[in-house]
Amino acid sequence: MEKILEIKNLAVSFKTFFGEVEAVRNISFDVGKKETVAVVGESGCGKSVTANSVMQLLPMPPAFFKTGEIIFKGEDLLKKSENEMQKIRGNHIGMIFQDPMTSLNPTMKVGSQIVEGLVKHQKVSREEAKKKAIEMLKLVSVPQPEKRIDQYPHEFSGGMRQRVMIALAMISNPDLLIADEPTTALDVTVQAQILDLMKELQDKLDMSIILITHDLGVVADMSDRVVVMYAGQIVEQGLTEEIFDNTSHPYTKKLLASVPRLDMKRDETLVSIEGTPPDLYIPPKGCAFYDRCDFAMKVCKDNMPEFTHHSQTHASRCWLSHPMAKGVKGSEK
Amino acid sequence: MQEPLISVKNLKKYFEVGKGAMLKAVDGISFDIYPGETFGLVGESGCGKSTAGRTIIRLYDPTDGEVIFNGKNIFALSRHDMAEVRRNFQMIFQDPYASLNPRMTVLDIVAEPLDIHKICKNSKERKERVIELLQLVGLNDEHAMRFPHEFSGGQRQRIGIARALALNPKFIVCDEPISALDVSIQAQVVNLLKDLQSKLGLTYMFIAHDLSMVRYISDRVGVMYLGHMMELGESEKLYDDPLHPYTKALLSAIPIPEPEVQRSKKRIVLEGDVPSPINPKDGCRFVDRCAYAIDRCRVETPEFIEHKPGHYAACHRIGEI
Amino acid sequence: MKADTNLRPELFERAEKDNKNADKIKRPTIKYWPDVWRRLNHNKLAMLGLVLIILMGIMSFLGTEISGYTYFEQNLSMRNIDPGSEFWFGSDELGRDMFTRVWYGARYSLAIGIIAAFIDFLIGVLYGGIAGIASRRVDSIMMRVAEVIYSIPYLLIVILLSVVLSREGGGTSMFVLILAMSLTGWVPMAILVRGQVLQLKESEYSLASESLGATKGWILKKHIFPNTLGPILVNVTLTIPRAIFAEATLGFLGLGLQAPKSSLGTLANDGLAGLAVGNAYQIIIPAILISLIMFSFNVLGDGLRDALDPRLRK
Amino acid sequence: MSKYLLKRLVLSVVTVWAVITITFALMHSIPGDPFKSESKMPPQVYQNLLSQYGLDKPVTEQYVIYLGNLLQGDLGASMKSRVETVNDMVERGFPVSAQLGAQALLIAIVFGPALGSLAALYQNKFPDYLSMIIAIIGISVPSFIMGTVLIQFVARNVGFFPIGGWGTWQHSLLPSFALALMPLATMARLMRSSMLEVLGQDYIKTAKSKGIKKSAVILKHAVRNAILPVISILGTTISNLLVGSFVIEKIFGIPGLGRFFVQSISNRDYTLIMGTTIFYAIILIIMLFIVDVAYMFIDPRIKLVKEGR
Repeated sequence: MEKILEIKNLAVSFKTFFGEVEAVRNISFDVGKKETVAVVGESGCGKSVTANSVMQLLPMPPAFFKTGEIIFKGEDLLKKSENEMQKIRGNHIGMIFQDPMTSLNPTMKVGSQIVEGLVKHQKVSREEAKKKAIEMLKLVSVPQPEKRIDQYPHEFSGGMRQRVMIALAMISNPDLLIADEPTTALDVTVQAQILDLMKELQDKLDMSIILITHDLGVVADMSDRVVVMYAGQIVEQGLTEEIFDNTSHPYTKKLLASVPRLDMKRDETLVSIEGTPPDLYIPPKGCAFYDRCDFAMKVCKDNMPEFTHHSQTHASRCWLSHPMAKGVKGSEK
Repeated sequence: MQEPLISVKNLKKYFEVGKGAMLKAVDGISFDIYPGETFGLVGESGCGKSTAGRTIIRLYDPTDGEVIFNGKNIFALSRHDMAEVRRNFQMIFQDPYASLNPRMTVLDIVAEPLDIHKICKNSKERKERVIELLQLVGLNDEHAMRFPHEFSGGQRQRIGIARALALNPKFIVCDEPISALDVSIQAQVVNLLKDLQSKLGLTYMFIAHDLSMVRYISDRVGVMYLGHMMELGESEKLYDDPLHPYTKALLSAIPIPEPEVQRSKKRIVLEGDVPSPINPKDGCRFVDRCAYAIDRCRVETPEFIEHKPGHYAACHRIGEI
Repeated sequence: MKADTNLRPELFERAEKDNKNADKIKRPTIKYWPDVWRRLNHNKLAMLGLVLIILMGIMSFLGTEISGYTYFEQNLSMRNIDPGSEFWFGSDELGRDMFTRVWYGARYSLAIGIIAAFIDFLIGVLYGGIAGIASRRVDSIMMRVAEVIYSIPYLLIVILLSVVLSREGGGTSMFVLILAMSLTGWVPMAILVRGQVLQLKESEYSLASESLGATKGWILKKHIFPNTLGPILVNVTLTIPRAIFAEATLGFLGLGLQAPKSSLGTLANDGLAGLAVGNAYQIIIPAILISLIMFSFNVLGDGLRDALDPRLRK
Repeated sequence: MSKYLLKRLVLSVVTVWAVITITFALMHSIPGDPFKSESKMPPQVYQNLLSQYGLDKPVTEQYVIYLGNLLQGDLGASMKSRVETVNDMVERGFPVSAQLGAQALLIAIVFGPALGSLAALYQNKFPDYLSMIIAIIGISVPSFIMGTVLIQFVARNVGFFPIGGWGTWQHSLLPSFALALMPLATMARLMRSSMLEVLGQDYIKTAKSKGIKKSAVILKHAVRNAILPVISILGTTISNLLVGSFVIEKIFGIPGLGRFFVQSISNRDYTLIMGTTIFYAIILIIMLFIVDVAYMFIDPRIKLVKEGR
C-alpha cells in the first residue's frame, strides 16, 4: 500500500522546571493511503503529543524534538520551516480536537472560522468562500447551513460543534485527517453520528485518518490498524483484528480485559491494572509496564525489549515473545 | 417479595432559569431500590440522572414527590430527623479532583463525617477509624497526612469512597464515579465498589453514561431521557431485550470492542441532539428523535407501565414495534 | 537483537515483586501555606517588595526618632537647606527636618492604607459573604446596591466627603479620610468574596460535606472560608496601595491631613511649591517613597496571586 | 438583548439619582449656611442672598427645585463667582478636560494592550521584561509625580514641549502622557495575563491547525478574545482618568474643568462642587453605559451570560 505518512524514531521531550520529561520515546509507525490508524492508550501515554507533533502544534519551548523524522508524502515535516508548515496545515493535513466546546473561537462567526483556512490556502473570493462554507455544513449534515454560518459557536450544541470542526478540518480536502479524541466529550448517540460521518467522508474524499482515542469500542469500529502506546512508547501494533483477536502484549491484553462487554456475565470479574503508569521524568530503563505486569520476568526490569514480529503487520515489544522465554507463564498465546 | 429499601415516588425537581423558564431536570420518576442491590441509572448528559441522585438524598430540595425510607417520607422529615436518616445515605462524586477539599489532609477529609456527627470521643479513636477506612479501600496510614493533590485520580476516588463509608451507611449514590478515570483505573474502582458491597452489604445507586459499565455493575437499570424514566428492568433483560425505542438506539450506539461484532452490527442512528430540558412540551420526551413516533406521542405522555414482570417502559407503541 | 549476548536463561524467570507497591507515594508531603511561601520565595520581585515593606514599616517608626528633630519643630533660620549632614533629606520652607517629616508622613500613609484596606476587608467579606450564602433574591438586590455604589466614582465621593467633613481652611482628619475611602472601597472585595462563595458553595467538596450531613455553618467554616483566604489576601495586598494612592492624591489636591501633620501626599503637595523655587528634593523624596510603597505592595500582591494560583499547583 | 439594555439603563438612571441625592444631602449637612462666614453682612443683604439661592425654603423643597433644575440642564450657580454659573464653567472647562482625557485614553488603549500582548507573546524574554518594567513604573508612580517629573526633566530641557498651559497640540502631549501612564500600565498587565490564558486555549490550536499566518492567529483569534477583559475595565479606567485629570490640570496649569473643581474645593464653593460633581457623575455613568453596550456587541456570548444562567 502507498504510504502517506511515515513516522520514524520520533522522540519528543518537554523541558520542565524539574527536568526533561520524555513524552514520546522513539516511536515508528506509518499510515497508508485511505487507511485509518488508531493510536490507543491511557492519558499521558504520549498519543496526543504524537498527533500534535505531526502538525507541529506543540508549544516550543517547552517541547522539543530529540530525534526522528515525520515523512509526509515523501518530505520530512520536521525539516520544514514554519512558513512551509503553514502551507501543509489545514491544506494537506486537517485536525479535529477533543473538546468541541472549547476548540472554536467564541467571538468569531462559524462560517468565517470554517473558511479561514481555505481563504489562505486557495485564495478564494468572499463569495466563493461563503458558498463553500454552506456546502461544507451541508456535507456534515448541519441543518439550515445558510442561517448557521452567521451564528456564533455558543449557539451550537456539542455534537453540532464537532460537525463544524470536521467541516473546518476537511474544507481543503486534506489527504490526512488527525482526529484527537474526537468523540470523548460527546454522548454515545452523538458519538455514533460523528463516527458514521467520519467514515462516510473518508469514503467520499479518499483520505487517511489518524484516530487518537482511549475507547477500544471506537477503535474496533473505525480503524484498519492499531498502534497501542504506553509510557511514550509503542508496545504493540498490528491490524485491528490482530490486536483484538491475537493480542500479544500483556498491557494490551489487560486493557482489553478491563473493559466490560455487553455479553459479559455479571459474575465475571473485570481485570484491573494495579497502580499507575511510570513517571516520565525518569523513564524506566527496562520495560515500562514492568511494575504493573503480571508476567514480569527478571529480564524485564532493566532491559528494554525489542519488537518481535508476529506477522508482516503485527509486532509487539515484550520479552515474553523472546525464544528464551518459552515455557514461562504468560508466554503462551 | 422483598421490601424495597428506598421507594422513589413521582420525584420532580425543577430549576427556575429566568422568568417563566423552568428547567425540568427530573419530571416525575418512580422506582424502588431493594436492599443489597445495585440500581443503575443511565442516560445522556442533561437527562437528569445526577439531579435525581442528588435529590433522592435531599442534597437538592425536591419540587414534588416522595422518597420512602424505613416507612417514612424523608422529604417530610424535620432537619433534626433528617440528620439521623442522612447517616444512612452517602454519595460518591464524579470528579475526584473537585470533590476533595484541597486544603484538608486525607485524615481530615475521611474524618469529616465523623466530626460532623461527633462520633469519635478523642483524636486517637478518630485516627484509628480513619486508618481502618483507608485500609478498607486499599490505602494505608502513610497516606493519612497527605493532601489530595498528591494522589492520582483513582487513589482520590478511593479516598472519596472511604469518606462515604465512614458512617456505615446503608445506601450510597455513586454519581458517575468512574467517568473521569482512565480505562485501566475504572476497573480498579468498580471492583472495589463490588467488593465493598458484598463485604458490607451496601445498596448502590450507580449513575453513569457508560452503558457497558452500568450493565456490568447493576442488578437493575433505569434509562432516563430528558427528566423522564423511559425504561426500567433487570439489567441483563433490559440489555438483551430492550423495549423502548430510545433504549434500543442507545444500546446500538455503544461501540463494542470487538471488530467483527462492531462492524457487522446494524446501528440505529438517532437524528439530532438531546433537546433542551427548559419548558419541555407535553407528550413523549423522545418524540422528536423517535423513528416510530405517531401523532399520539406528541399529545399524550406515555405511562410508565410494567410490560413484562419487573420490566417497565413508557411508550405507546410497545408491542407494535 | 543486539542485546542477546548478555541474556542468560535465569533472567527469564518470574520476577519476584508484587504490584501492591503501586500506591506508594515517593515525594514528601507539602502543606499548603508552606508551599505558597516557597513559591513566593522563588519570586525575587515579590520578595523585594516584602523586604521593602518591612523596611519602610520599621523606618516609619524609627525614622522619626533617630534624626534628633520632630516633625513639627520649625526653625525659620534653617529654611530650604539642601540634603546633607545637617538635614539628611534637607529641610522644608519652614525649616522643618524633611527626614523626620517624610517618615512621619510614611507612617500616616501606611496607616491609612492598611486601616482602609482592613475596613474594606471587613465590610467586603461580610457583605459579599452574606450575598453569597443568601437566597438568590436577596443576593440579587445586594449586588444591585453594590453595583450602584461602585459606579459612583470612588475618588469623587472621597473628595466630596472630605470637603464636607473637614473644617474650613483646615485639613482633613485621618478618620475622615479612611471613612471616605471605605465608603465605596469595600465593593470590589464584596464582589470578589461573593463570587468565591458562590463558586465554592457549588463545589463538589461542599456538596460532599452537605451530603454527609454538615450544616451551612460547618461548610462555611471548613470548606468555603479556608479556600477564599488566598484571593482575599491578594485583594487586601492590592487594596493597600490603592488607598495610599487615593490618600496621596487627596493630599496633593489640598485635602490631606492638617499641618503640621503630614502624609506623603501633603508633603508632595508642599514640595510642588518648593519645586517652583528650585528645591526639587522637597518633592522628589516623598515622590520616591510613595512610588516605592506602591511598587512594593503591587509586586507583593502579584507575587502572592501567582503563588496562590491553583493552576500552578500540581 | 433590549431587555438587558433597558435594565442597564434603569440602573444607570438610579445611579445618577443616587449620586445627586447623596451629593445634595452631603452639601446640606454642613452646619450653618455658606454665607454665615462672610462677616458682618447686613441682615437685609443676608436675607436677600438666602432667598436668591432659595436657601430660605425647607430642605425638601430645595431638593425638589434642584432636581427640577437639573432636569432642565441647569447645574446651579456658583456661590463665590457671582457672574459665572456652573454651566458656564462646564462649557468653558469641559472641552479642554475632555480633549485631555480622550487623548490619554487613546494612548492607553493603543499602547496598553499592545505592550501586554507583546509581553505575553514573548513571555520571559526581553520584550516581556521591558513591558512589565514600564507597567510596574506605571502603576507605582502616581500621576502627580509623573507630571512633575515630566515638567522638570523633559519640558525644561526640551524646548519642544511647553512647560504648562494649554493651547497648541504640543501643550497637550506631556499631560496626556502623564495621565495615560497608569491606565496604560493597568491595561498592559491585564492584557498580558488575559493573553497568556487565551494563547493556551484550544481554539488557538484550531486556528493554527488551519495553517493561517501567525499574525492572523494572534490578531484575529488571540487578541480579539484577550481584549475582552480589558474592555470590561474601561469604565473604571475612565473614572480614574477623570480624577487623574484634576491632578494633571493642577500641575500643568491647564484651564480645564478639573482645575475649576479643585479650586472650588479650596474655596469651599459648595454649589460649584455640587454642580461639578453631578456633572462628572453623569458623564461617567453615560460612559459606563456605553462601555457596557459596546462590550455586549463585541462579545457574542454576553446575552447568554447576563440573561440566562
